[in-house]
Amino acid sequence: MRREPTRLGPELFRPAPFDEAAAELTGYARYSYWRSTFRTFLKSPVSIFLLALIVVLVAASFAYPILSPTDPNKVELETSLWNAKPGAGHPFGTDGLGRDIWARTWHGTRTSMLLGIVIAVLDVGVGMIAGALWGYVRRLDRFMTELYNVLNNIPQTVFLILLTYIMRPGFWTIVTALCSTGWIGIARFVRNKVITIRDAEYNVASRCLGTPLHRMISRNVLPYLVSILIMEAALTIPYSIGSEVFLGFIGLGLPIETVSLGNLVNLGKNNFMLYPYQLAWPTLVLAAITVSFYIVGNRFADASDPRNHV
Amino acid sequence: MGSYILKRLGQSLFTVVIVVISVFMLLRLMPTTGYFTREDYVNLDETARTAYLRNLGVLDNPVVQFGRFMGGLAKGDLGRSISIYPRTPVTAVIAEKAPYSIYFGLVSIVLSMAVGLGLGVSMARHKDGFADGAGTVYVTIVRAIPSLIWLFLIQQWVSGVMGWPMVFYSDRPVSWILPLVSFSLSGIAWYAIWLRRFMVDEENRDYVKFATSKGLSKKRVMRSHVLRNALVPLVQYFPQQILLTIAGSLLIESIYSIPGMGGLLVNAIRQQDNPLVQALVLLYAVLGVLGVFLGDLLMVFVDPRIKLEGSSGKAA
Amino acid sequence: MSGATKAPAPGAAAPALLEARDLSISFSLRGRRLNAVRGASLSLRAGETLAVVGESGSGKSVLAKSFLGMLDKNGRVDSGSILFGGEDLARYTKERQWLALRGKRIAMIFQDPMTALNPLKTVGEQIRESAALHRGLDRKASRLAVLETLDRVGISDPEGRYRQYPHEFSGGMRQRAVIAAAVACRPEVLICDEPTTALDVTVQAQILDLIKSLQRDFGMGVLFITHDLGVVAKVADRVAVMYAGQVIEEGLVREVFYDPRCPYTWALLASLPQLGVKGEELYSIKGTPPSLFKQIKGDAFAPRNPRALLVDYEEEPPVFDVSPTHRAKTWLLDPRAPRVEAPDTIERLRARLAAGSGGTGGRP
Amino acid sequence: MSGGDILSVKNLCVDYAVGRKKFSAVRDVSFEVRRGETFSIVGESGSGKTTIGRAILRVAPVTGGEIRLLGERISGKIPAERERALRQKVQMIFQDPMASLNERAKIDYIVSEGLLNFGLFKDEAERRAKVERALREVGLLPEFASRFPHEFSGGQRQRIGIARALVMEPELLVADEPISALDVSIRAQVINLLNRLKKDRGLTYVFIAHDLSVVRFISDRIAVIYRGRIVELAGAEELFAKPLHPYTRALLSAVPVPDPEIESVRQVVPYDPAMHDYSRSPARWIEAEKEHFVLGNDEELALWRKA
Repeated sequence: MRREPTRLGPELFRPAPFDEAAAELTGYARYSYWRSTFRTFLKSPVSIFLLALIVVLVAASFAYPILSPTDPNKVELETSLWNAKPGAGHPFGTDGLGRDIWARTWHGTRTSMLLGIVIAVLDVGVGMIAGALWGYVRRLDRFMTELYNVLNNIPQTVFLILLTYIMRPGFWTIVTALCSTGWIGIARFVRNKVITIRDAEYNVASRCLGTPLHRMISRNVLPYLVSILIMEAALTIPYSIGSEVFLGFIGLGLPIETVSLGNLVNLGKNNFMLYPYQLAWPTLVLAAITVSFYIVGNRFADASDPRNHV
Repeated sequence: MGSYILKRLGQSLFTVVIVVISVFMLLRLMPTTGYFTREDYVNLDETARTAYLRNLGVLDNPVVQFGRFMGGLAKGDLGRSISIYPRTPVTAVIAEKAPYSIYFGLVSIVLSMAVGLGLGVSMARHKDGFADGAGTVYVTIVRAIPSLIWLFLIQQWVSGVMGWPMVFYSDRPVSWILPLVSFSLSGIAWYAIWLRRFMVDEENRDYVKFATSKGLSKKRVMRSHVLRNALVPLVQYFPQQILLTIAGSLLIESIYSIPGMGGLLVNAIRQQDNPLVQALVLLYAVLGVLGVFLGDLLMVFVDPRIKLEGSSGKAA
Repeated sequence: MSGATKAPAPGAAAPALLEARDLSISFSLRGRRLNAVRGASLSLRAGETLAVVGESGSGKSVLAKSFLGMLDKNGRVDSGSILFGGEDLARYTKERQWLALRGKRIAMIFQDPMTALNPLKTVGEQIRESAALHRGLDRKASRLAVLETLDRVGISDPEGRYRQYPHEFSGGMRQRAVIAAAVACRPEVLICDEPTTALDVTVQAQILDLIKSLQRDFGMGVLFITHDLGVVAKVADRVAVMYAGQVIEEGLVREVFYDPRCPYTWALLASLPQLGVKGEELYSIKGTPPSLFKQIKGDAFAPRNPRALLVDYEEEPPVFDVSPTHRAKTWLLDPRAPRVEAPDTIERLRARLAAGSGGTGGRP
Repeated sequence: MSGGDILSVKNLCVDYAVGRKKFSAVRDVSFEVRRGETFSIVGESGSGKTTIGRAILRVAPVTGGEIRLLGERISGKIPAERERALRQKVQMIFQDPMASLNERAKIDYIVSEGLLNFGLFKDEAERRAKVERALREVGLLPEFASRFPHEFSGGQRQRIGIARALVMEPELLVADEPISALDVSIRAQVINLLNRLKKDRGLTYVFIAHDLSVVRFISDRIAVIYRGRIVELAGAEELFAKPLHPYTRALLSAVPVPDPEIESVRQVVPYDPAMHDYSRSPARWIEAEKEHFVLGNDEELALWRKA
């Protein structure tokens, strides 16, 4: 030993009082799943920054159209005001008809965000319910599995094109087309998760205690799915926004008169050689949104994995 | 094993039948304008249009139409194009376009696999290192930003900087470079990110620790255990990836005016050429189903565990 | 009873084959340090089986992994040494250095045979891998060596089994295959990390017999990690008891079972239902092991020990030699310590020693 | 059925479908459990012992035979009222303390789950008091109620699991390998706790285990199960003193004893099920000694008795 034991007086060699409760406390560590998830998530400055960026962009895209009187569709009759460079009055410049790109960008962002959020909520909501039923109700399994096989076998893009081609172009067309395939993937995921949870020992314990189904789902299953669903929602948003851009390009997007990021990008693209800023600004905002959601979704998925907690 | 393959084959056929029926039914909902060339539509009056449609058979009972459609399908007849290549059989149009898509697809598959799998391996080997970071940035950009945007920017900038033509000319090889690179970029990201994920998953397994304890070098453990096992779940998706890649990319073929199937579909949609859209959608869907089927089939050979499961009917 | 010693010298019978001296290992977990092993010392001699006993979190598996340089990425050896073949393994920095040892001179068997084998490679191929690597055999020769090893570990029809995949093996057979892969190169040291915990008792007995007979034949030193004292009694020549990252008692199996000196060892033995009297309360240890994230003052077991002395809360006890082959880390062996009665069970066990054929380190 | 039986299992069969194949987990199992005793079922993994426990609690499907609790049938279709009574009278303790607690719920909810299900409290204060009492009874601090399972060690978690069952004030506890996943130093805590509860509350246990040494310490009677069939049933000491069935003997011989002296001379006896020849004289459930049953035919029994 490093230290001479003689330093210790004989008075120490007496029985010590024993406290049973203290013995119970020796091993304990404070832990809460959600606290750890958020602590892990917020540890990275990149995550905080991107999350803040999302909040700012969402707030701006919803606040701007309310606060500003500028009409994104107002056409200038004066040709000198067409294709104006960014400057005072028009921070992002104007397009070929003199429409203010700054205003159009925020209106477009709002449309695209709304699209993304609506699709994410529908996908995740329907997917969650369908997945929970699929996992719990054994009789549904066969039918749902076949449905999944059929839908999963067809490339999503093809499905998207077919549906948007048949229906009239519009916001709800895109929502319908994207959701009609999007939900089943989530449902499948939820179903697999539900099946493993369903047979987990703590669920058997609940069944032994006579816990009713609704409480089993709300207390035993859903809390385990929340993090996955948040992640799915976060990743569905950039995908939906991207799909709108793609559909706009092949001519199946939102009507031209609707201001959306997809339409702005497709319009800006046509004049890119002469007026690059008409593409640049909407694109930057668009990329900021999709990249932020993508990274935040992935980081959240990492943070919510209990293996990454202490 | 044989019974498993038969069962999967049956499933795929079932899916194809469902797909054919749905595509057919859905396309009955298409705007009937899609059956006219533009000048015809303008020139004809309402009764003439109806007569024309009746003549085409579009107004018949759907069941009759479906029978006729299936009859045609059996003979390899998918109808005739209307607005883009008036009165040309759809099959002939596709046959003319297919080689371009297949050529670009094949080359890009080789490129994406070589680069993507290599990138994935080095990302997994040097997890949290430079390669991993750089790879992640690349993958994030490619996957998060809508592909139209970066495809367009590459076309504009790189062709400007390098002085290459902005569109495809079949007789100028230098104009093939950008489409090929574009074709491969998202493939590379796909292979890299999934291989990395599967490899990282495998690395934490007990058998890897045991292999290490046997004295195998990290390199060898990575190659003969981790990489090998990580490729197995990926292999399942190879056939579908390959088939859909050689079927052409809608965006790239359109942007670079490559006369392939992807660009054809975009044009067909823009010009509302119903028979062409119908045929192409059907083709893509069938390729998708075929890809999944081949993927499952491949798994039987790659994963020895499947055979047993398959025989007890658990594989689905 | 001798006083505190400076160097861990567990008996002079034979030179140590593998020895850990004052080894400390820690892991960084989200900015905190977990001191998994805190100055542990033990030694393994050629041809013997040393059982390392301890509960989960006592650091026994971590210790074993450090002998093969297989700590997880966030773990490191902070201090101390691992002596093997005249070298200090704790100083190894390069993978190449470890490759000369792993599987060739020191091999390891893992707990769960269901996951230790690569599911996508044939069993034979996985054993051949190490045989070919370390013994420099060509394909044909290494295959023959594998067939021979398979036969030796009790797998019938080696030819047919060679070509099969792990999922075609039962749990016991898989563990035999794992053992075959580990001993294929005749290592000097075989580390067994709870090799039978995942198996049924009847299979467990067979596997333990197999390990024992392989050890006899190959003259290996076996480091056997387990929490099951029944298994220890069956396989061990000597025992090292671990608690909270330290070896608190080490000695011949008879010494530790029949004349344990540390309160934790007492408690461990006394709490076994096999040694209890039916209808009476079992001796039980209160509470749970300490968190190794925190600095531990004094004796780590003190808060759970009703017989603890005041000094146990103040100062970590030194190691005392009980006999040339028996060491214990407890203040109770200090000359100043009062006489503390062991639980009844321990007294019964001691009586057994007195009545029995007589071990080496009897009571003074 | 004697008056002292709390539970009786008759010709119980449980089949599972694996793919298209049928797998019999439990075949034709019968036994009675007397009030106040610890009845143990011992077998290896896959022997069906866990399934029997789960069938009693209606969480495994019963394909044949019946189970009665205090004379009333509790297997198959039963009225909701009886199911409710069953949930209160019979509770279960699980093997893996890491898996048997809902990680996302606080201890307070976990322990009071059964109370909530059946509204077994007047007001919030009573519920809290019940939770607190249950926690104290298993040697835990009441303040633990506001924490999550993750913060506890295996032994503490197992005691939380016991508290969750106790709060229902059951008469019969089915304990499915309650200590096999615990550390050695923790096992005694749980064994003592179970024994104390038995004494204080007059609880009856169906104790499912693979470890004969633990079973011997706590059981009154033991049933040995092999591949879904009970092969031998006897009083605990009787079984250890005079094991008849070769499987019981193999099992007894295989369990290592924590005593090096005994271990150095002990021989492991192998068991091969192919040794039975029931083609001429099929196996019966024979009472070989008083209260000591074994599965075999007369010929075999004579042989086993001699050995």
